Amino acid sequence: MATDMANKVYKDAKSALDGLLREGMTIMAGGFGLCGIPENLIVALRDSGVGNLTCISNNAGVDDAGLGLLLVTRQIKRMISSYVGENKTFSQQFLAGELEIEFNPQGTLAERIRAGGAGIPAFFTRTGVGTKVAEGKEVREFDGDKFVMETGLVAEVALVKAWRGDAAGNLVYRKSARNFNPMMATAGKITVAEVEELVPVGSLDPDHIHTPGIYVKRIIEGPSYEKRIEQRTVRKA
Amino acid sequence: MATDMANKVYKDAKSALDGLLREGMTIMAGGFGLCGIPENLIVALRDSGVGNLTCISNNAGVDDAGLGLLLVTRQIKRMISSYVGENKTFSQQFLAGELEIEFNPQGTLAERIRAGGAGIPAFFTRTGVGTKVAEGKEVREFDGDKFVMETGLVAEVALVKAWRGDAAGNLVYRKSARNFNPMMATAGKITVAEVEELVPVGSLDPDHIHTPGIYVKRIIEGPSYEKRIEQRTVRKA
Amino acid sequence: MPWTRDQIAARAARELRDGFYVNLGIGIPTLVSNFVPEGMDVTLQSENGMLGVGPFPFENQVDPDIINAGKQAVTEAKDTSYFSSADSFAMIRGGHIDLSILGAMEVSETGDLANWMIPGKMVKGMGGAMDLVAGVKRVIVVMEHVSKDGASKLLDTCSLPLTGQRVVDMAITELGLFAIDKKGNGGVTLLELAEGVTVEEVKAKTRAKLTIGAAVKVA
Amino acid sequence: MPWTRDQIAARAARELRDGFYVNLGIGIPTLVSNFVPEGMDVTLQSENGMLGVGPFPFENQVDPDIINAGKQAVTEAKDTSYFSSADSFAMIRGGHIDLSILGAMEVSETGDLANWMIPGKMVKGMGGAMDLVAGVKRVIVVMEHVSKDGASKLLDTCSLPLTGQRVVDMAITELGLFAIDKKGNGGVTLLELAEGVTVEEVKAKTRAKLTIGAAVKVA
Repeated sequence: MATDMANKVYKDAKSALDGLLREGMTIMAGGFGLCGIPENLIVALRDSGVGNLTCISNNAGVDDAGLGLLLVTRQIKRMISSYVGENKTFSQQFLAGELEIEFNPQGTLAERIRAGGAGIPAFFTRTGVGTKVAEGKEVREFDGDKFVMETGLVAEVALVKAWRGDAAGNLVYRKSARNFNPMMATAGKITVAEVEELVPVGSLDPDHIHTPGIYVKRIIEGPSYEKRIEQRTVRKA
Repeated sequence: MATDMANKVYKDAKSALDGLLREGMTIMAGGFGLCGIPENLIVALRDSGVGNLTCISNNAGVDDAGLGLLLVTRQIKRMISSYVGENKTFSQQFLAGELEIEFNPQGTLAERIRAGGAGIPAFFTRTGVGTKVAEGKEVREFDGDKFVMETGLVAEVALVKAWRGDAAGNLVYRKSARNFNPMMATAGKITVAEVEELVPVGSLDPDHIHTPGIYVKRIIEGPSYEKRIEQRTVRKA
Repeated sequence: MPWTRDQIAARAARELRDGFYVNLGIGIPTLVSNFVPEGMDVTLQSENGMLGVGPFPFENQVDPDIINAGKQAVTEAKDTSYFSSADSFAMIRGGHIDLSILGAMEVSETGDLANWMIPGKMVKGMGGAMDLVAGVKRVIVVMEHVSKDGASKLLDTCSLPLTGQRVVDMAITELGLFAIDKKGNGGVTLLELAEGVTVEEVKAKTRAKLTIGAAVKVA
Repeated sequence: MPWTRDQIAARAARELRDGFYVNLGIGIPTLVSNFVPEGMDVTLQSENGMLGVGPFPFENQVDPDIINAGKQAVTEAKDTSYFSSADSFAMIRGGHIDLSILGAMEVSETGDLANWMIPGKMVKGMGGAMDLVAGVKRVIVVMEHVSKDGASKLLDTCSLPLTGQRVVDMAITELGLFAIDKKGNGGVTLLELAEGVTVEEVKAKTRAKLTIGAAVKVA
């Protein structure tokens, strides 16, 4: 696959996924709740109709947004997540036995993805010791404390969302929309990024780039962003 | 120890180390070669006269700069580094049996420090499998490949250097002077930072901060920086 | 009168110290931020990747890219920084957060905590709770003393699947404040009693090895 | 005439591909950047924490905060980014770099590499070499074929302590270009011969299981 700069930019989400999808594959999708999710790429993934997916994502979206869109169409077979409480479709399919879920503590999930991208097959964490999470896993003592061994996670395709990006694949995230996107960008065999604004190469300050271009194989500028807020908590003026 | 903002700012390197030093302690010092080293804090450490130190630093400075200053005064008993080739004092003391050295592959050293700061007591890496580095360490197969187990590293005090910082301890590094500083900032029980410019709280863009203030307990603005270049490689105009 | 939710939060806020970095869970814990003493410097962390969390925004300040771990719109503090969730949990797991205040379904006398699943019911997931209780220096639980069906939530042993083992240092309920011996043989010590609540009521509603602290007046 | 250092570097440069991310070691490997074909997009990585390394600076461009892993002053490319050394080696260890070109003291027919220590001599440390050879997708060694005392550096087994086991894919020396079977039973295949060098000379100077590639004209 060509990875030179000119070829990283695709015209839309559909073309950016072209040739990458297959039944039963594993896909990572960035975002925390609906914040920082790859909105346009998820819609294109839904429209592709590819099914039996394993999705690695902290949450499962809501019924009509985010990965929830793929639940409605029953394209997801299995989720690896930390919290899926916002999604009713999820509950229904799970209780009907149509959907598998592997819950990971959020920090363990984040670190597993970071490890996957960093060539670390396994690491030890104190999170989950003495709980269901540690069942069937190696538990080992270091300096008198117990730690559970967790493994790295990778995906065939990672879908991430950034604020700004350039044709070299450099990405800058905005505020708390960063969340899981940077690690997932490193853990996809192929990482596809969507950005709110595609800027000329050279206009991003090298000290401000959060994801170096090496991790991004394809990039699009999304035509629009809903950026829905799940809990619109406001103060009275 | 008070960690509120006002109390994080110290007037100079000497006062910033006051009460933190003791014989035989373990200290991390940021920098790669002479790039991004905590120049002023190292001088203050030298002037303190504290000895029998274990120093974790990628390099050992040169004879008259960086950690080399502490070698000349024989304050260092042991180094954990990846490359010390630039320092003649080091060679002499090592060959005379006066100095211990534990060599780590550079990436393993970087990751061990990151792990130490992140509460990860051990991780697996393919670096060093089949070499002296793996001797005496657990080697395990994952997916048919061999990996060696390495442990996290922490220090009683970490000395780091950034470009800009604020009274809350937020740090921004400049260009390749970032190197080992961010991980070391997380792996010191007490982290002391020096910056070229102390800026007002609120003037650093929250998306550009490399080290969140939580990691920095004390901060000073260095009076001056030599920033010596080891290999002044230039092109003819 | 047992403590109200606000009184529980206010009491928890008295455990804050100047310079603390604190992570607050959803529900009563969130209320704690309303009771930070004037002039005290407390920095809130949100595990999705934000240090320096400000109050809810005014309507014209709402920014969909600024949310806390409860997916609520929030604002920035004066010294805010953002980072990835991996870096956020490195901060949590690495022991850099001074205090976590969170809710619970059950707490045991050895500090075991259960707050994420009820077998047979739909499980939403543990989110960041397991990482927080395992990594943060001190854990305070704020909760109602008994469940809706009247069962004590302060127990000798948790009946629900655990979030963490030997992790809770203190519990604050509408009846009072309890220190928990998470390192030794276990045991719950009543240190403060809510105004108008009797030791007998606490004893009746607690299913754990209970000691009455010396400073508590036995009515 | 055996290849010069520049010719070795130029030959190594022909292994570059459009879009490659490459890490170059010190010495002959550094010269490879002078031979990147016009119009080819190759991005250089420096393991201290820089992606997009430009050429040496002009005198008025020297910036002490912009150095490569050889501690040499360098410049930025148009798409440069900086990151910590932990993130840099995550990039390397995670298999994201396409190619590493580096020097060697010894290379074995199974791809073992020794380039960091000579027992009994002062050891400077391995720096990032072990991480690079273990993590990068493809490793090319450029080196002199024999040592100063005339011993072959292309061997059946390395005599020096290893930098990595079964890591080298190709070796380029002044005598020619050699593919190395690092995955199977081992063996070195001469694929290209430097102008004027004979197969006999290669055979005489190589202490490894050597095959002469079909395309090599036996003079």
